[in-house]
Amino acid sequence: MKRAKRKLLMGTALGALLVLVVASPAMAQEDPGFATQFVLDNLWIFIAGVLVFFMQAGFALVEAGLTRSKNVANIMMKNLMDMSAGVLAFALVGFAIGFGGSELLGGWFGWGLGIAGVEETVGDPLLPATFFFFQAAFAATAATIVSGAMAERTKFKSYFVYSFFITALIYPVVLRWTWGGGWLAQLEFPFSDFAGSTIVHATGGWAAMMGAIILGPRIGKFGKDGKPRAIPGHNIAFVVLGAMILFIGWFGFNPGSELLADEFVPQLALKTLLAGCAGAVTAMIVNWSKDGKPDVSIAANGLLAGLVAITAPVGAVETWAAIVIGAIGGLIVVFSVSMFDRLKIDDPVGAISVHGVVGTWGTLSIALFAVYDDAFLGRENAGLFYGGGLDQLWTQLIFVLVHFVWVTVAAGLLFLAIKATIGLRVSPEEELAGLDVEEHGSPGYGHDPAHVGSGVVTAAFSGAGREPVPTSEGGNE
Amino acid sequence: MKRAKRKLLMGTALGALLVLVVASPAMAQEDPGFATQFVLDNLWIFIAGVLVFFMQAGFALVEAGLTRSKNVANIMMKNLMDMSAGVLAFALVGFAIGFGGSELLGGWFGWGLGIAGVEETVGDPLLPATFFFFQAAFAATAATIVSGAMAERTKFKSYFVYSFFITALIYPVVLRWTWGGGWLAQLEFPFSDFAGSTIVHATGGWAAMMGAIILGPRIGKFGKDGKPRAIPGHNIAFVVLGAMILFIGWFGFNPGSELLADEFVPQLALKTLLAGCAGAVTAMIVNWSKDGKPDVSIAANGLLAGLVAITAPVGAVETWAAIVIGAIGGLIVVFSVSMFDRLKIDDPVGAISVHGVVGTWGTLSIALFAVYDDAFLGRENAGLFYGGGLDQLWTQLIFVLVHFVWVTVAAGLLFLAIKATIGLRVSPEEELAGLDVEEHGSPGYGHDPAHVGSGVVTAAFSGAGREPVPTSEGGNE
Amino acid sequence: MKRAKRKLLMGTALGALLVLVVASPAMAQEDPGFATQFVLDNLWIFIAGVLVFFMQAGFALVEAGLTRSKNVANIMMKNLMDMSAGVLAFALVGFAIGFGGSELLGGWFGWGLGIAGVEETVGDPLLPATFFFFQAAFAATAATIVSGAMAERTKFKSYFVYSFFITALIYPVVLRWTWGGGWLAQLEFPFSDFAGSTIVHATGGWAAMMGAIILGPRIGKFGKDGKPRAIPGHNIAFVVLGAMILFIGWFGFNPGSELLADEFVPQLALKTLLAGCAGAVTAMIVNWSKDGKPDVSIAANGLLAGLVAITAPVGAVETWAAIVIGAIGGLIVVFSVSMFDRLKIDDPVGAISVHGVVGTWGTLSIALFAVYDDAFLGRENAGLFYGGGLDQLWTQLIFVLVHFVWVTVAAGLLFLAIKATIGLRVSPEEELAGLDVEEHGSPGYGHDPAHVGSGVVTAAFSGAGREPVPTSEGGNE
Amino acid sequence: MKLIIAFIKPFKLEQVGEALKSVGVSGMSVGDISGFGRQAGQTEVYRGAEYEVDFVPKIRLEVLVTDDLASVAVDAIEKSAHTGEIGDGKIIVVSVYDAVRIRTGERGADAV
Amino acid sequence: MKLIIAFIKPFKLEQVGEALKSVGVSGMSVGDISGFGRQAGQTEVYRGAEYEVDFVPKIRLEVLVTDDLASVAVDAIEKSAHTGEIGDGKIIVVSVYDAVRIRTGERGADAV
Amino acid sequence: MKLIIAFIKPFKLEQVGEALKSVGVSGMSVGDISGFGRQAGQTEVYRGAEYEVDFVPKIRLEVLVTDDLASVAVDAIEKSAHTGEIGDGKIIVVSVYDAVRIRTGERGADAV
Ligand SMILES: Nc1ncnc2c1ncn2[C@@H]1O[C@H](COP(=O)(O)OP(=O)(O)O)[C@@H](O)[C@H]1O
Ligand SMILES: Nc1ncnc2c1ncn2[C@@H]1O[C@H](COP(=O)(O)OP(=O)(O)O)[C@@H](O)[C@H]1O
Ligand SMILES: Nc1ncnc2c1ncn2[C@@H]1O[C@H](COP(=O)(O)OP(=O)(O)O)[C@@H](O)[C@H]1O
Repeated sequence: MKRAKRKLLMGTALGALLVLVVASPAMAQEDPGFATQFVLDNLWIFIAGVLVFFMQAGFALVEAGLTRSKNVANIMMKNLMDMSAGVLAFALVGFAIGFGGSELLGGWFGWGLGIAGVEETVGDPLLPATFFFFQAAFAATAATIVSGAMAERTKFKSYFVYSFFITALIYPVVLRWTWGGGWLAQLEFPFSDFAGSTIVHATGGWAAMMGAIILGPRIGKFGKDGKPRAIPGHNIAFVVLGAMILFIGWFGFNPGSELLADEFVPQLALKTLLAGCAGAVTAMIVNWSKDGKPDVSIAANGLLAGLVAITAPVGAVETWAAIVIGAIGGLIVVFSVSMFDRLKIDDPVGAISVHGVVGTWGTLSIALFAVYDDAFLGRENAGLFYGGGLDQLWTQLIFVLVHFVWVTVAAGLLFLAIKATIGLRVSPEEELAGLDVEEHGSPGYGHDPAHVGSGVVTAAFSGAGREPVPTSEGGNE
Repeated sequence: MKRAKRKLLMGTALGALLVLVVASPAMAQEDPGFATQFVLDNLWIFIAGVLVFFMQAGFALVEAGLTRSKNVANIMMKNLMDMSAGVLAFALVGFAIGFGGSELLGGWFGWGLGIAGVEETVGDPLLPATFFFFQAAFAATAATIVSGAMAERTKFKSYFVYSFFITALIYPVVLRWTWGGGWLAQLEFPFSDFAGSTIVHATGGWAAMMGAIILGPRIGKFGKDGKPRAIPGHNIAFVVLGAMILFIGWFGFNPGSELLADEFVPQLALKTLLAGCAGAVTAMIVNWSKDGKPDVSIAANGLLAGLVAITAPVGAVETWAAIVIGAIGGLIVVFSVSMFDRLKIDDPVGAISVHGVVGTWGTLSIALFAVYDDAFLGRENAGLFYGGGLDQLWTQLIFVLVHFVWVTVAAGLLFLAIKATIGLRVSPEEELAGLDVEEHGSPGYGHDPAHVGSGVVTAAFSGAGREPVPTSEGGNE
Repeated sequence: MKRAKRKLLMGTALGALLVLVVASPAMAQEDPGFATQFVLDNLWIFIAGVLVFFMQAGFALVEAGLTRSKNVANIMMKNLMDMSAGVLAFALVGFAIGFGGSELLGGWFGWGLGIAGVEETVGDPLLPATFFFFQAAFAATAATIVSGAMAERTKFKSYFVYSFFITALIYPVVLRWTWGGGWLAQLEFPFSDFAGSTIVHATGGWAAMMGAIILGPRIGKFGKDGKPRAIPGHNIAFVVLGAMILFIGWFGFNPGSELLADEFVPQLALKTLLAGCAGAVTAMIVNWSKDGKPDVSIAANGLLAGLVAITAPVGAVETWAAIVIGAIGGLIVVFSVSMFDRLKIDDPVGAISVHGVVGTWGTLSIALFAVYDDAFLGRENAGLFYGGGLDQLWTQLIFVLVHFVWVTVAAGLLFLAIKATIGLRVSPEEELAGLDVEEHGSPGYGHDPAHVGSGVVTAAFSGAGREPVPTSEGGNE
Repeated sequence: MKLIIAFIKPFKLEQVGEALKSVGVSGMSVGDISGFGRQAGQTEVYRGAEYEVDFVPKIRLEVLVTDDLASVAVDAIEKSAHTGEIGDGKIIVVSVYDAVRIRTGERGADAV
Repeated sequence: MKLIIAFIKPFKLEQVGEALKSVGVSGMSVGDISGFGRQAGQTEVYRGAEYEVDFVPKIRLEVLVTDDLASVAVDAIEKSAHTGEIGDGKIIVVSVYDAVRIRTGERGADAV
Repeated sequence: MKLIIAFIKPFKLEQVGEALKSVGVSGMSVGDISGFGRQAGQTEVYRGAEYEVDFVPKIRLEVLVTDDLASVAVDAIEKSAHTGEIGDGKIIVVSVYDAVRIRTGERGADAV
């Protein structure tokens, strides 16, 4: 198969290539056939990027739906802002760290992307603008995953700060080591992660885990006996709608990671589709047997688990394997969600399980099922089941381990630093009352002031101020 | 017009072609211009497929919005699962039945798609992966239509079983007879249904009708006097959002059915647009005159009716005719919804009217308005209004009749079989309480346990168990 | 840069070209490379149009979320209908007015688009069908903007009438003067507005302003002391979801306005992305400093403001400038929303600020930051900051002023005419009760009739009729 | 006059309303409440964790009646709301000091 | 002490609140209820089918007052909630046995 | 028998429920209300405009008790709902004329 070349190209040499491109304008424009292919490559990756940005809406809805109505405005705001601030942070520094001019010491490319470089109109195959657009969508994804696990108790200001650093620093370092052509790409048997089961999803997932641990669980999540108590989400319709939007976005995420418009794109889409469906069905069945009833949000998690699982191996494996990998992802997520409950790590949306645990599974599955030469593998039949031995397994294990250590340590330090300075968690009173009013000024679901008393009654019955300070003062007549 | 050739190709010879393709790898790859066109064809149909999958979210929202909040989780789950299970069922058996290697007795193509065949990277014009992806999206659509008409009273398990069989069997047989090149395509004047007014929508619609009949109406839908009583939907915002998402998805559904990227695509889109808009405006005006006020969900039904109506004739008719066909669709839907109410067939979302009745209208409209040679017609001016006589009308009538008989009989038997074994309908108690808790464990709109008593109050006031068995036991102190 | 040529072409000569195209069929079809580029151009602009149509869902959600639940069905209906009726109105007359055969007196192209013309399959570069599809999506956008500012108090019938006229007349005249190649395009230094900050957004924005003024504020919006009172929106989740959908749609709106598939598309997307993000972050920070807390809906407005601001200059400015322009848009919107509150113009969603005020800023920003020759500019370095002097500033000022006068006068007369005839505003009783029931027959959020009394209780306790007429009649036993 | 307050099972509201009407009661006021008592709430499962819903949804009725109607009305409620299962609810009768019909200003029994 | 219970039209709440305050009442508790009575609900149309909404939304007020304030408070409510149309609602006055202000533990009239 | 009506801070419900149970109360009925009183509502900001939320959300309890349990139950509520801050709420005790348990038809103290 000839795909290997293209992806390798992207992998090891991308930084250098981009630098090259900036230096040498105008090529490729002569032959009309070639020019159209060039435009098509760029157009498709841009559209794929749009699909990935659409996932932001999906993440927002899943999180909002799985939490309580008193925090809904805060949750939507976090999701809006981790995207907005994240894209800017990635443009200013993250992109340069991730993909800057490789070996060349001083030759960083991409610092302050806003200011220079992306205005070139040539590239091979992708324009700097296209490549950045797509990568920025990925960066925003990594950032937003964390939000869900930290929901309902994190100060907005602190979340905003965290969000900046993950897209400016933590995620870009992972990029540098991997897709940026760094050391993990230069091992004898290089790492393989086609669209980012680990690079994107597990980055979000493990950072989410550190956030959830350092924050502690929501008030009431664990009984006095230590047993997990359910805190039902307020809108399952949002959860499933969000999951469906994520599903749609994934057709940009995975097939777009081909970074070209070629004949492999529909196959990547097909394997993504089947893995997601297998994940949903498996999670439902397993959960049904385990708990007696098929939980809707677990099925939605299963869909996402199937999609996360196939994200890394989608290029390297056969179609039947995609179904198996997705199904196992769906199986894992059911038990993982319960496990984190038992570990007293409170993750309202299952982000750690879906993105961290299953992302790791997806990455490792390459070592078992890889048959095609794709995404840095450098050879066919690398998977254990195809006679490839254990070489790739060691690499994948090193990869996920190093990644785990980096992300947990970096995110851990970041959260601890925030905790020690501006504080990470809202007060118990605010948590009980909901974050919407205290953090953002008014409730997410406002009531009609014309309905229960409209304004003047206030004047009539209340003193000037607010509830605030305890007072020992007596009767009120 | 040269379109005819391309579509015919797809129609009669597709199965054979695919088989051919699988056997003879690597053609078409030399000429860069041609190669780019090949990639573009496949990329576009893949993107169209994504748009069609997005319709799943639209169907889910329309159904959820038009029903009661106590069933919202169940409804979202059904929509998630008819897609997930449906795609797998179609991959495993449905696709083979629908499009397998035609005449060749043993030469089925597509059994267990997951296991073989779709990994080829050549095809003319579509890769097996692309074609399957697009067709799977259609199969999921046919399945999901049924959900709405059976809402608020169907056991989840039974729905899941039904859902498997419609995508594995009932819909694929329709495919085989039509787009699969079967007998309806081999008549002297072959059937015509460009994108599936009948093949997809009426399959869903008539199966929905059988489901609604066999289930019986929701408790409270008909008064003691037999008069229909309104059971208002709980969220009209969801309904319109869903309809708008469906509208967007239809730009994959209809133009994507061209199965190529060519210069007809934008025209198909334009006719789809105008028919949908005409359907919405007409339904609103008719409903306004009829009932005194313009009902929002009827207008949304009108938009969908316009779109369903134009789905079959979109390639064969002129632009003005598209407006007329859509408008008539909008007119029909208003009266059809009231008719099924009077017939005591309880269809909470109007699925039978929108997809069954209007789908049939759209299919028949070809016999009146067809001017271009498209979608199996094999000649220009086939429509009655263009001097084509009644030939096409007989064919279209045979087509919709045979289709109606097959779907109602097959779906009827299926539902009766389910009813006789695992049961089709939930208990009246469950129906009154809502399906969310009994079927899925917890309500779709959870309340904050911190709000009204949080857990411990239970321990204080309640015995260990649940409400269940009647007891004659006395006082409680 | 070679872009200038292409856009100019579109600008001044489009009408003529289209006429030409209609007359001379079949060119461009020989060379396969060229043919593919032709299909790609049309396919991309069609897809961009689909993205723009998707914005309708975004507008609907933002408006629904920022208003009260008792009007939600009415708001969704308005948004459904301004699109449906708007597209038909634009097809019947608007398109002809906007783009009809220019100088040629009788040679209008496009009257009753439904009947003729768009069925041609050639064009350079766009097919008539493609061009109309894209322009219809823009027309629907202009219409829908108005809805938000007039929310919660406008008669549905009147809104429907208004909606027809803005897409049939007011907006098309703006088109004619500008993109249609009219006098503003023929100035020595022609106007510049790449994707419609003024042409589309400010048309909606200023018409919205006239609507809000002529209607007057909602009951309760201003206290007896004249101070603005908050009327909180009922669903911030809808607001942010809507804003995210609009954000996604903008990647059709701006890059699609290139009207070709070329290498500039991803750059247009990138500048759109960065401006939007900068708008959101800036609005949040400014609002946070100003009011002490970061309001979620203001941040969403900021995202949209950044996007509106970059809509005109996106082709002409550098990437860093896009960030600056978007950020200033975000800054403006915060103060503008408060300003209209102080002016007692009640705009529940901030439409006047986002689309009118910021749209004007975006248009003027070209005069400061333009460096590339794009969108009618006819020269490089036209911006003040690039040594271009004040020439372009005068043009842009004339442009926004003339536009402001035309839209406010035309929309003002239209609203006054409606007010004088069928009336513009609902009764105070209806406004207090909510528009859903009175205008559309039933509430947007229906309650389960099985929950609080189901039907028969009525019969038991109430007389035959409704509340209606005051009665002096006594006791009720 | 008496004020009758009753906590009943929600699906019984229709029947109770009819029963009251048939004995000559002319109006009532109805609200949603959460009831705690012998009847336990449901056990639900959410994402693998069981939880007790500690209350049972009930309907709260208030009926103002004249003294002579009181016992008939109580009987009517009792009979129509009865299922015999745990959780049928309670009826509480309170003496009323005075009553006013706002529309007419009638006081006492005339106000009912 | 007396407990005044009133069912009023929702849009009258503001005026009733002001009226009560002006006669010296210091607090009240307010809830939503569905009222059944002489005033019929609305006829709505949904997807072509008419249906009666059988109840009318009302506001339920509870006001605890000292005996001497009771009749003034009742008058204040009566006047401010009055429109003269069907459905203006009722005021019910009940004698209170005891009252407590939780914050201070004050009992009886001091608790009001 | 007595009917105890209490308006308390929502987050105190759990503790009040436990306290009542511990003194032998076997059930209660709970609803949401909006309280107006000395404790002012919150000032919120929405799109740059400040507004007062004029009411404070409270929980309304109704507990039917036998006469002998009444004062213990009131004390239990008072203690468990107490924070000492403005807005702790009120307890109102009303004499009950009669009570019925619908399931069994028991009347009077047996119905409690
Ligand atoms: N002591 C009480 N005070 C107030 N309400 C009560 C009391 N006991 C029960 N209730 C109400 O009556 C409902 C039914 O009571 P429960 O003890 O469950 O069954 P039963 O009525 O069969 O004895 C409860 O849900 C609650 O609303
Ligand atoms: N007997 C009653 N018991 C309790 N509430 C009543 C009674 N009669 C009327 N109400 C309440 O008063 C409201 C108004 O009563 P209605 O009979 O409609 O008009 P009016 O107050 O003009 O007589 C009702 O909606 C209901 O809430
Ligand atoms: N006169 C009253 N009648 C009825 N309810 C009252 C009355 N006064 C206060 N309440 C209720 O008690 C709650 C607390 O009262 P408030 O005056 O704020 O504080 P405190 O209980 O500390 O005096 C109020 O929110 C209201 O629900």
